[in-house]
Amino acid sequence: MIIRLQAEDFDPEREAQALDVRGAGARVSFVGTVRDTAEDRRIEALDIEHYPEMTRAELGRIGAAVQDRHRLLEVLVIHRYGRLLSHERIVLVTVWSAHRAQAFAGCQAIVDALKTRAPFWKKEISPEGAVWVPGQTPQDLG
Amino acid sequence: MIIRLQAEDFDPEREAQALDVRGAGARVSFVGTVRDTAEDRRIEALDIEHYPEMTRAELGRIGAAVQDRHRLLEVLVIHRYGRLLSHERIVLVTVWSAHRAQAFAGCQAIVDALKTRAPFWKKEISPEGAVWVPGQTPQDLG
Amino acid sequence: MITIRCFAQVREILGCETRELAPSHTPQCASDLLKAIAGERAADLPMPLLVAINCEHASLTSPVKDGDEVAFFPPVSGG
Amino acid sequence: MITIRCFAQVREILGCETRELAPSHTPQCASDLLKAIAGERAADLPMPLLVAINCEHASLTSPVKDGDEVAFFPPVSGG
Repeated sequence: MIIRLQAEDFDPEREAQALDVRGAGARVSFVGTVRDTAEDRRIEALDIEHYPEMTRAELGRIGAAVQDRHRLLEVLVIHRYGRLLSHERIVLVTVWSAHRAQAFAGCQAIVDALKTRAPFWKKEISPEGAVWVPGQTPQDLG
Repeated sequence: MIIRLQAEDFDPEREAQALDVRGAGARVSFVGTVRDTAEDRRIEALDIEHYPEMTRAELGRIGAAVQDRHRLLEVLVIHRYGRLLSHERIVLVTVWSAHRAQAFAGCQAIVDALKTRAPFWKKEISPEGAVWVPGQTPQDLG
Repeated sequence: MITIRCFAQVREILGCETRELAPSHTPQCASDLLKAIAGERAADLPMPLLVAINCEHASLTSPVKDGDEVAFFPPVSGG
Repeated sequence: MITIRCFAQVREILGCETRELAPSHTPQCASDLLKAIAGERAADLPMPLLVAINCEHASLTSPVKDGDEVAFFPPVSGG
């Protein structure tokens, strides 16, 4: 399992190729990007704040649990922080498995867990000002 | 919607980047590759036969139906045919949408439909000989 | 004329890739064409056998007419 | 000492990024620390307020002890 937190952009295919996972018949990737509009506001940028030590620990826990549950052969998560302009990549989640159903379920489970458990906070910068994006709460805390 | 059938390999990221889809916050990709083993047989290659005119028509119908149902902003499908060695890429399905749930559901629906509706047939080449891979039947035909 | 195309095991078993048949004067369905080209070897064909007419999934009981392209093949495995 | 860290709106509202507090001699939970650093501004904080202890999700009623790192932040939006 590879977890990376970084300010810089990444090339999703190069990162996936670098892993060279044997025995995998299916690979599913999610790439999240900064949208250019949100409820009719034009988004110029996103400021992403995070809690580095916890982010790393939490992504590791999420990845390990999902890898085990969905029998994934490998998991790669890259998440950026700092100021990102619209259309820039924010996050990459790529998973490998023998069969496609596991790969889809595993990738989606990691992305869903990121949304509700990983300590990132986003502020949308638009011409009208800066607005915090409403966040989510870990399901197990109600 | 872009549908391509080709013998040559492809670069998933370059193909996706070439489309430059505006307004998308989420992109989900499926890459299917030739496995190196199947039920303990070592797979050396896969011979993929298809029905070109119908494949093109059927992929177009699948893509259009799923794009509409899951509100996808764009759909890209590249499927190879001919002889592919183990670990080679077979197929790429990439979809773009505003939100992640649509992107995951749409990508998986296209991949599932490919399995049951697209007229491809695979023969696995192993040291013990060549074996046709059992196929699937379109659900609506029972 | 009706064009008949066979793929995968159907092509191998019947030794036939493409064939043209004149339409009959009575209504025909896909299975009539199959009997005409397969004869006794129909019993060797993989089941279920899938049918497409003019590049769309159809069934053995679907009617066929002059100018149609009718294809016979085993279950598919795309992706 | 107990290290307290605040993120996002909590950091902005309390004007506090990191703070060290001496542990009390009586049992403490996370909400006791919050009261100590927020005072009356606790009412201005976004709800629900999330808590992590030593980089794991916890709750306002979770016990804290000397050496812990306790973080307060609003709901998250990763991915």
